[in-house]
Amino acid sequence: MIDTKRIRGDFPILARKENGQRLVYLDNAATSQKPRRVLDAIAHYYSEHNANVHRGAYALAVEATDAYEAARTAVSRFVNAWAREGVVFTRGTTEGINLVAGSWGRANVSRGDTVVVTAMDHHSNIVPWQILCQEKGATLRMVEITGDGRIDLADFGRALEAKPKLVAFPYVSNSLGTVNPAAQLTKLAHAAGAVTVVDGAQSSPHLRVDVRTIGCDFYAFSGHKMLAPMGSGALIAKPELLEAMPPYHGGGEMIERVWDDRSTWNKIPHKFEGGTPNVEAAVGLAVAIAYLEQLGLEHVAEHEQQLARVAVERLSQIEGITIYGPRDHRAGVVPFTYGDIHPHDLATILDRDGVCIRAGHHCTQPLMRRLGVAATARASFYIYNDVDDIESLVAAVRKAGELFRVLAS
Amino acid sequence: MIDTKRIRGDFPILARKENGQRLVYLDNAATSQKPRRVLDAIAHYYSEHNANVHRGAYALAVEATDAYEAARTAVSRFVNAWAREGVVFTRGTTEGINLVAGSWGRANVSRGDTVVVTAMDHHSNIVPWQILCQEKGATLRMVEITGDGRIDLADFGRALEAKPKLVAFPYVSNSLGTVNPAAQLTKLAHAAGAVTVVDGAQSSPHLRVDVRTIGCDFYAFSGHKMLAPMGSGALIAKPELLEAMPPYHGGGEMIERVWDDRSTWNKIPHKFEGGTPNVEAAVGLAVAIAYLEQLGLEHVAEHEQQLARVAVERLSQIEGITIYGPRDHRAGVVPFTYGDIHPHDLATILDRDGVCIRAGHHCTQPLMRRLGVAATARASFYIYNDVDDIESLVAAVRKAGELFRVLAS
Amino acid sequence: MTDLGELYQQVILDHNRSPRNFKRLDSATRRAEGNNPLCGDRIQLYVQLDGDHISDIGFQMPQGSGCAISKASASLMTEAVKGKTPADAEALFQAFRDMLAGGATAPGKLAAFSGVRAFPSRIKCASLAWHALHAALQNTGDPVTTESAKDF
Amino acid sequence: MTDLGELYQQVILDHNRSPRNFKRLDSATRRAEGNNPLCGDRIQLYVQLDGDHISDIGFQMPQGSGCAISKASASLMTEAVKGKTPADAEALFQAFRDMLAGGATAPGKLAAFSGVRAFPSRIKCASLAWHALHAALQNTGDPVTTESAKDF
Ligand SMILES: Cc1ncc(COP(=O)(O)O)c(C=O)c1O
Ligand SMILES: Cc1ncc(COP(=O)(O)O)c(C=O)c1O
Repeated sequence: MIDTKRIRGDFPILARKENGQRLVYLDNAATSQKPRRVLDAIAHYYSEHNANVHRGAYALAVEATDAYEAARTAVSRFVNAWAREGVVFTRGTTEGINLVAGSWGRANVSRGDTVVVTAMDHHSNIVPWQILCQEKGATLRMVEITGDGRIDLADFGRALEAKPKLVAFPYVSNSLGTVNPAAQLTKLAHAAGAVTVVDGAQSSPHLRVDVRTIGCDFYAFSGHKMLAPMGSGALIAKPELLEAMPPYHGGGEMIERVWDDRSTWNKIPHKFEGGTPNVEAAVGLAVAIAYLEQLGLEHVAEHEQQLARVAVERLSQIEGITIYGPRDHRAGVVPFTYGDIHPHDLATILDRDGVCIRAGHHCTQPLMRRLGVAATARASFYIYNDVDDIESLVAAVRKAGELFRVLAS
Repeated sequence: MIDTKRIRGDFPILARKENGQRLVYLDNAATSQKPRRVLDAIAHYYSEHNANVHRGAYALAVEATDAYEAARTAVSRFVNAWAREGVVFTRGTTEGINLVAGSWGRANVSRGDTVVVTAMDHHSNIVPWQILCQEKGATLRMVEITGDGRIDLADFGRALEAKPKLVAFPYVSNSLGTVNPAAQLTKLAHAAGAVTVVDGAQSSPHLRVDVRTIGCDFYAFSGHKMLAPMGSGALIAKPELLEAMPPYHGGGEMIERVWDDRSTWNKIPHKFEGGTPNVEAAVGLAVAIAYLEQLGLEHVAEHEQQLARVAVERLSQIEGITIYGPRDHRAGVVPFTYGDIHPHDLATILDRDGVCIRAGHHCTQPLMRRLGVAATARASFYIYNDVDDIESLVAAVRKAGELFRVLAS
Repeated sequence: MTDLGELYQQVILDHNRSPRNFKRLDSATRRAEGNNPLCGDRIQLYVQLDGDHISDIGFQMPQGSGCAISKASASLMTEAVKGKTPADAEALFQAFRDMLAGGATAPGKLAAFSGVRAFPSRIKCASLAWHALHAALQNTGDPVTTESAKDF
Repeated sequence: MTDLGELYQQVILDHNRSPRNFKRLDSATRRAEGNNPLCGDRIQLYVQLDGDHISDIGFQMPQGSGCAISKASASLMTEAVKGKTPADAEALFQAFRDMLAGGATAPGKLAAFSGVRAFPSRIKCASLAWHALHAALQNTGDPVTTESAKDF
């Protein structure tokens, strides 16, 4: 099980105060905090092994290259990638999805084609497809959600009737916490002849992911949401798709030979890693993965689901609170509104008690329109959160209610 | 002046041994080492202020946003940008140039147009333009270099006769050390109606850059070559150009409103910063800039030129050494070959004495073809290098000569 | 709790509950839209200019949009500028900005927003309506957003 | 200096200076090109298969391309496989790889490359020619590069 007390000791920032209060960090869906081990790994890398990779004949450069490629192996194992050549390091989920849209999409989507996304997707898994479809004269079809915040399977089926070229969806919704049936959706999309892109930004940090079991074609995630440094992340792809795709960023590392007017490309994954790679990010990601693996992703998922259950239960006891998202199949994300108090005001008031939550559209405006709200407040949990944090959250929410009522009446 | 002894104490990695010898790191054109102050800033950011930026209502998020935006101001001042909205954070030079090619280029270059680069450009300032020209049916024109390793101004003039849409060139060559007359080239290109892209990867670390004095339209540089973390860098652009350009990466942060089928864009520079930004990188870059400003970029440039002069002089005394690049207007980059010893062998042998140099094509294959070599050895200097380092270099090169001669005869 | 009390002063909570001039103005001679892309809040502003003064003014915010600060600020802004000349309104905006930037207190009820200074993340909420007013008076027609890198 | 001496053994320096079978083979029945994109080194390999054995073999490297390790390795490889069947040649390649990976010493003069083990950055130099041979025998026609994430 998860020993939050011990874990909290690993995170230097949790010792800090927020407005004089114990820091109750509940914005983990936005970004996670970093354990000392990751910070030490960054410092150690720069103090012992830093060099540009892949081209140096000296020992330092070999060490940096080894560290970088070892991180690739770690990521490959972490998600059970098809092959380690199918792991492309990126800055994060957004870049991974844009890479697929810009390379695979531009090469394969044409006028009259359809691309499918869902109404619960994050802007990062919508806007790249909008841009692609506008450029190509293709149609973007947005699958509706059910009243309780799941992908509407009937509408998903209808969307597949257009034989889309590509289907994109989130494994876990950052706004609702919904855990989607990724393997089932992928199977249906494949049966319709589509290539599938799974947005893993909210799944990789929180549950055991196996891309081969999902069976998708592309899977993108961000390191910064899973204890790793900002600027880390990866796109996982079937190698044969990467082989056939045109490059994305032109530059150093990704070429085989450069003529004056044309070039040939390096092998995958290097073909997609133009420019000096962020070795620090890869090294930090590998350490973060090791940290999570040591806890066990199954335990991480269970811990967060448990916290979400408690939070839903306790918040529901407050009159005027509305909670969004499904009752079960929910990850550690709890979105809510409280009477007519605007979420932004709620976040400000909670912050005074050291409770950090997010208020807004959470980069899911299409979803907000369907929920009929301009914004929600969102508490999202991670390995260092405990039931005390939920008590602080609930107490601060009650205070906000009092403040608005007491002073306003 | 530059006090290398004191500076060396700021760089933890310089205390390490390379194969039992004092580490003589002479591969600074590939990437620089990091001072403790930058490593401390990274650790401090994650231990005190880490949060996702631009959308949080709580204090931590405000601090992270402030740190990120303060770094933008620091970069803006560092290069004398047209406006701080004209500073787009990128992973590095390669991404910056690809952003211009993918956004400005796709929107403005058409069939029959010409794009001009130079034969001394890095692959990162060639391949993106090759890809663009191939996609658009445009012509890529490569300006020749003179015998002593400068841009051939006569050929540059001829290239401008085609009224190119865009002219790209490096401020400083990473393979030759040539410092190009950037302001003059820009003026000529503008007179021909072209937009100009200056590759600043090798200028920002080493000399005082003022983009307004250069007068170019776009300027890209990498943080990792100037003491900052990997994954840091910026594209500097005239705001009115950025305003008119389509976005690059779709996703969070860069939108204003997202409809089901289309979106409107956030203000610049945010329009070009899709996805969670790398706050750590920006914070580290700002600290690196402060470190360099404290030394004074003029002193940095002088120090490196001095080292280059000494290195050229000392290496020239060895029979069989050929040095490439111009005699003057040279930055701290010294490329050479030694008889028929392959540079790769040279680098291996030098490494055994703790001397780290680069051997290869330095991502400039078109230039290598013109020099008539497959590869060169390259020593490149930075603020922590001193004359002792050059003595180690020269001694190791002599040893290599002996090894190959003695054992081979 | 004292600084929260200074942020959510009685007058602000009151105008949040019952915003004044909360109406569409079909006779408006100037219109502007304001956006705060950070939280998705939006305002529609309607200004009727008669000769050299603002004879009427109204605003709307889409359902559920508009936090207490932005709604109260819009409401108090409309009260403050009604009957004023554009130049006087702009001067008030300047005074309001100065206050948010840490300067002197703005005149009249606008002083209620001095507590916002202690909440940097809320400054854009307080200034949203004023930016829309400025845009309407300049008659640029472009929607304005508070997400500018340089000002608030 | 001892490990440098083990890397640059006399036989390697000798084959670097005077590479054997350093020739274009117009009668070649199989050809392959090898690339080391890390350093830009390239090799052209020509193989003449007669019945079930390699009756002749030659290689070329563009002017200035080919470090001592890659050139000597190509030279010694051609000597080692001439007259052999493709299967025997592939077995030698396997033995050579095993040695570079830290296993048993490869037979004959190929043992001279055991010192490469201590120089990870040079392993791809030593294996370049062998990869080209493998490609020629497989007759894939594709240029091979050593820049594979998975093997050397
Ligand atoms: C002149 C020049 N341009 C561009 C680059 C590419 O920079 P980066 O790899 O940091 O994107 C480099 C360095 O690798 C360089 O030296
Ligand atoms: C579901 C989802 N997809 C995509 C993203 C984008 O990730 P990033 O900003 O790290 O690129 C996020 C987080 O911001 C997310 O929650």
